[in-house]
Amino acid sequence: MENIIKKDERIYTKNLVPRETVYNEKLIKFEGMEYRYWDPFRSKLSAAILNGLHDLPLKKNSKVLYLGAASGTTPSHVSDIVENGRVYCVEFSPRAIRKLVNICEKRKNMFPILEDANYPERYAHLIENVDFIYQDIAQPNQTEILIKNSIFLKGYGALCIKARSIDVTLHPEKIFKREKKKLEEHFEVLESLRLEPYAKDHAFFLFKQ
Amino acid sequence: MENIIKKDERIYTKNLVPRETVYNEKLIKFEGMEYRYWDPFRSKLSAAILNGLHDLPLKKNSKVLYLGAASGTTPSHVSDIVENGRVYCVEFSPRAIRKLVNICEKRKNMFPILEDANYPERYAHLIENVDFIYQDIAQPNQTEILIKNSIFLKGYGALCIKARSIDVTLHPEKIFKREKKKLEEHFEVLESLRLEPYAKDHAFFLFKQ
Amino acid sequence: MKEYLVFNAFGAFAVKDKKVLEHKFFKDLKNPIKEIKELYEKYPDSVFENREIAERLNAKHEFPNEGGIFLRDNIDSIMKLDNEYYINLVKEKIKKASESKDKVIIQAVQALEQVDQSLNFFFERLREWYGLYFPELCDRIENHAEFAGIVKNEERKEKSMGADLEDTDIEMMKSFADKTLEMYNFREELVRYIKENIEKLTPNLSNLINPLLVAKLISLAGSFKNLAMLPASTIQVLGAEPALFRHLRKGAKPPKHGIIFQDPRIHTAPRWQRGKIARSMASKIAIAARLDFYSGEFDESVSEAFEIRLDAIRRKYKERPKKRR
Amino acid sequence: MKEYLVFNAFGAFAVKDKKVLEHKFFKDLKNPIKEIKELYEKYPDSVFENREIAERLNAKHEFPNEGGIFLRDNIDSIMKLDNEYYINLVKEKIKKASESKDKVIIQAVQALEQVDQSLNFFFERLREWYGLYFPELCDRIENHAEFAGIVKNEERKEKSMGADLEDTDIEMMKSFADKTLEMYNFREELVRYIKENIEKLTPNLSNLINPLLVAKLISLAGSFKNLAMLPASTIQVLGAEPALFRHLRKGAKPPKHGIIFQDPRIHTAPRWQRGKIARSMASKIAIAARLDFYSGEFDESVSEAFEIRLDAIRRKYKERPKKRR
Repeated sequence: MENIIKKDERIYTKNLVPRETVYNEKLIKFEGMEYRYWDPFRSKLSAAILNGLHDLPLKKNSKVLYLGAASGTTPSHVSDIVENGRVYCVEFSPRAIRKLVNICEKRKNMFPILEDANYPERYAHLIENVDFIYQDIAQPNQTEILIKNSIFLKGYGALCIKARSIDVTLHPEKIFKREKKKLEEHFEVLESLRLEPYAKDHAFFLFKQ
Repeated sequence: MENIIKKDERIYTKNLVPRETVYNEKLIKFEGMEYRYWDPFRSKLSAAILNGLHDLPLKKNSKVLYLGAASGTTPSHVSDIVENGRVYCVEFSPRAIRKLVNICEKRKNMFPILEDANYPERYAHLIENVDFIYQDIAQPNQTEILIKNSIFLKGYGALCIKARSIDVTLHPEKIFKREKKKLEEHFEVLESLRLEPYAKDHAFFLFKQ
Repeated sequence: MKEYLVFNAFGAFAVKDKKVLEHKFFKDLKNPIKEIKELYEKYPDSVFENREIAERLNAKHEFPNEGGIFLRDNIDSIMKLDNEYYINLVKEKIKKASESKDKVIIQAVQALEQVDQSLNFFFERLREWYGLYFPELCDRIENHAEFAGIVKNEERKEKSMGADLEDTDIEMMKSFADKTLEMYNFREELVRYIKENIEKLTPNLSNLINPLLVAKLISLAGSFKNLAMLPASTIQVLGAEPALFRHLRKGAKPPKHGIIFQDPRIHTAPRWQRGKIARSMASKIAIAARLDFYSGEFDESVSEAFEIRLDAIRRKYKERPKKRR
Repeated sequence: MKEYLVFNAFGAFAVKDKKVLEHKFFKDLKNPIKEIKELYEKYPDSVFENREIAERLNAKHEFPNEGGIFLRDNIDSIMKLDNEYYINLVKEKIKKASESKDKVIIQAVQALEQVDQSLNFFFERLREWYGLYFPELCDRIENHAEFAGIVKNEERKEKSMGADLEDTDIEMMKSFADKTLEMYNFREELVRYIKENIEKLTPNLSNLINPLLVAKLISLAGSFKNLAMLPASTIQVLGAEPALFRHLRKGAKPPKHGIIFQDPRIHTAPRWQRGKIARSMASKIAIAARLDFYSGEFDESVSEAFEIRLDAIRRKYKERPKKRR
């Protein structure tokens, strides 16, 4: 995994904007470079890596479509990783995106888009085809949203499922199975993980087109 | 029965105010006297007599307490019968009593009282003790109202029960039984009749103190 | 042996041991308390049958009691009863009841006027408010209640020029539409209630003009009695007070009609007939009001006479009068 | 082979057979339609990906289409992308969203004012109306909502001086009480909604004064933007227009405070401090409004500065000033 280091059971990403933090995370030096602590309780992608994700197919020049960018915590680490690539950050909430915009102003490889990921047509003209889609939108139809957006994908993707957002009445394991099945109709699912203890009743899938 | 005649299965009362009708009823001459047709479809007392009431203990000088006088149809016939007596007509509805008052203006033995028969105390000072109580108030507690008013009674009475006013959910026969039982706790019930075909689901009781 | 103080419609009686000790007939039958008091002062231990009077005099009370029973058993030997008093008593009670009835109706009419005014404001506000989200609907639906019903129940389905608002914004508009509609339904209920009651209270007036208009006239007059006492000329301009003041103070044209202008037989008539129709209607209203208030008897002929007069006016003044030079 | 007309944020491209036939970069990024139209006139058979533009130009539409896919596959070879445009686009959208937000809040505030006025009328009317039946209750219960709740739910139990009315009369009053209470509950809901939304929209203003007062100021100013542009002196008298006109026309005393007088720190202050407090509050409102409108960042110091100034005024002008002779 490029631009990621692991030390004492913790992971860090190489800071794209030295001396700047995004969410007051700790900065460390390693082999002359500055790294940002990647908090698994704040970022599900970090939790997935710590829980044993074998491969994260992000390279230094990857193009990423990030759906559900929220206030930008995880996207900032993705931005560290893809360094010379681009992260298109789609977020629908004007409130959440304010903070994201501030981060984008410092990170030139992050492109904020205030749109509803349910309607890819509305931002098709703002993005390019990408190597990786990351999706973390706490919506009942989140898997369907991912599938809709796969028209922009040539490569891999990750989906983070929150059981409670999809159906509070069903057992999480059942939901994960059902959503995985949906994924498998369109992609090849490479890895499936649970995110405990960092996030309760969350599943994480890595897939390939 | 004084002042009542029966001709061709019809009954008539001797008109106290000759040449005047009360409800456009037919007037006939009999042995030099004028009589008013007593319509059993308009008056339950007439229906009771036609249905075989053996005795109507009203005399030419009886004092009557009539509860539920309404617009005065039946009271006018009682007024014919008790000629030299008095009929105290208690009625609670200002609308119904307007017509009654017009009748009283011509029949000097009728005394209108605009009061609620539930509260005998309110008109105790307006009446005297009576030989007969007639009660026909379509209220769920009509038997109780009669019993309350029996403090004014020294003699006989009649109660006309409308099943639907007391309890629409019970079978009329059950209601009549129950109400008769209540009556028997205070009076001796002399006669019990049904008023079909003149009035549906009505019972008529003649009782003695 | 207890003493009892009982009374009937005509006098008060001190009774003891089945004998009348003393009695006082009422001088003013409408105001019997004087004689009752005098007798009570002489027999301060006596027990009353009537709770209301007993409470007023702070006296003992028992119902029924021996004194009352004695009196009710011996009326004939004490006095000759006359039903005229009873008839008058009932008539007065009816009048008093209908007097408070007109007060209740006046309150209802004034509530109706405030509800109407509020509904107007609310419906207009709802249009402007929801118009931010779905302006096309405002143009398409003219009826206020229908518009509110759509806001309450439907989603914006088509593409609209309106702003994309948050769900909570839309929810609030829907809630406002809902409350406004409930107020609107209450208004209908209130109108029905006023009409039914005014028809009972004023059969003749309600036969002549719309019962709701009768209710408004009574409200403007202050009471049913007041209306029955007003001259026709005042009834004609009742509710036109602002115009009347202008007339009196500044010599402007006198108003030809007040609230009775709301009757379609006036306001849909040609301009030159209106004054004549209003004058005739006002005079018939005055007659019907007196009839309703004083007798309560229904008399079709008042309304018929107006219709005949109306026909005559329409025929006689069919053409627009020529202006005088 | 179909022709496609696709565009991104920076230019329009006519694409056919995985080749760009022609392209036009936008001169004004905010207004790309000109170049798109020009290109479309040259390639009138081309298929658009964007539905909105396709409908506007009455053109063919297909999403996604080969042209779009080609463009999204080859951005890097066509141009250098810059995230600054994206950032501005988002900022503009946020501003536009918050602009329509203030419009929605203004409608809600005006609805609130009408609901408040109606409720006042309704509660007063209910008292007068029910007072015919049970006048003692009117004297005993002062709180309007409590009074209406009792009318709605309870029976008159004790002996009352009020008139004996028919059941239908009482039912109508109860129904009116019920509808009025529902409107009252809606009012509470509406206040909560306005407060929550105004706190989001104007964190600094809402920290300085009551959010409901912020909403009323915005409503009086006409928009959030207008409020942010008003000088403090105008904010101080906003809502006092009638008094201001009197001042300008007749030389009456100028008004010291408009609607901000509703802030208890002004209206509970001694008379001689009010003008000073109002002036200081208005100037802080002007600062907070600009902060909220232009940056949206929360800054505790505005409110703190006002509290310090307030303390100073209270200390310095503790005593009533002596009148000049």
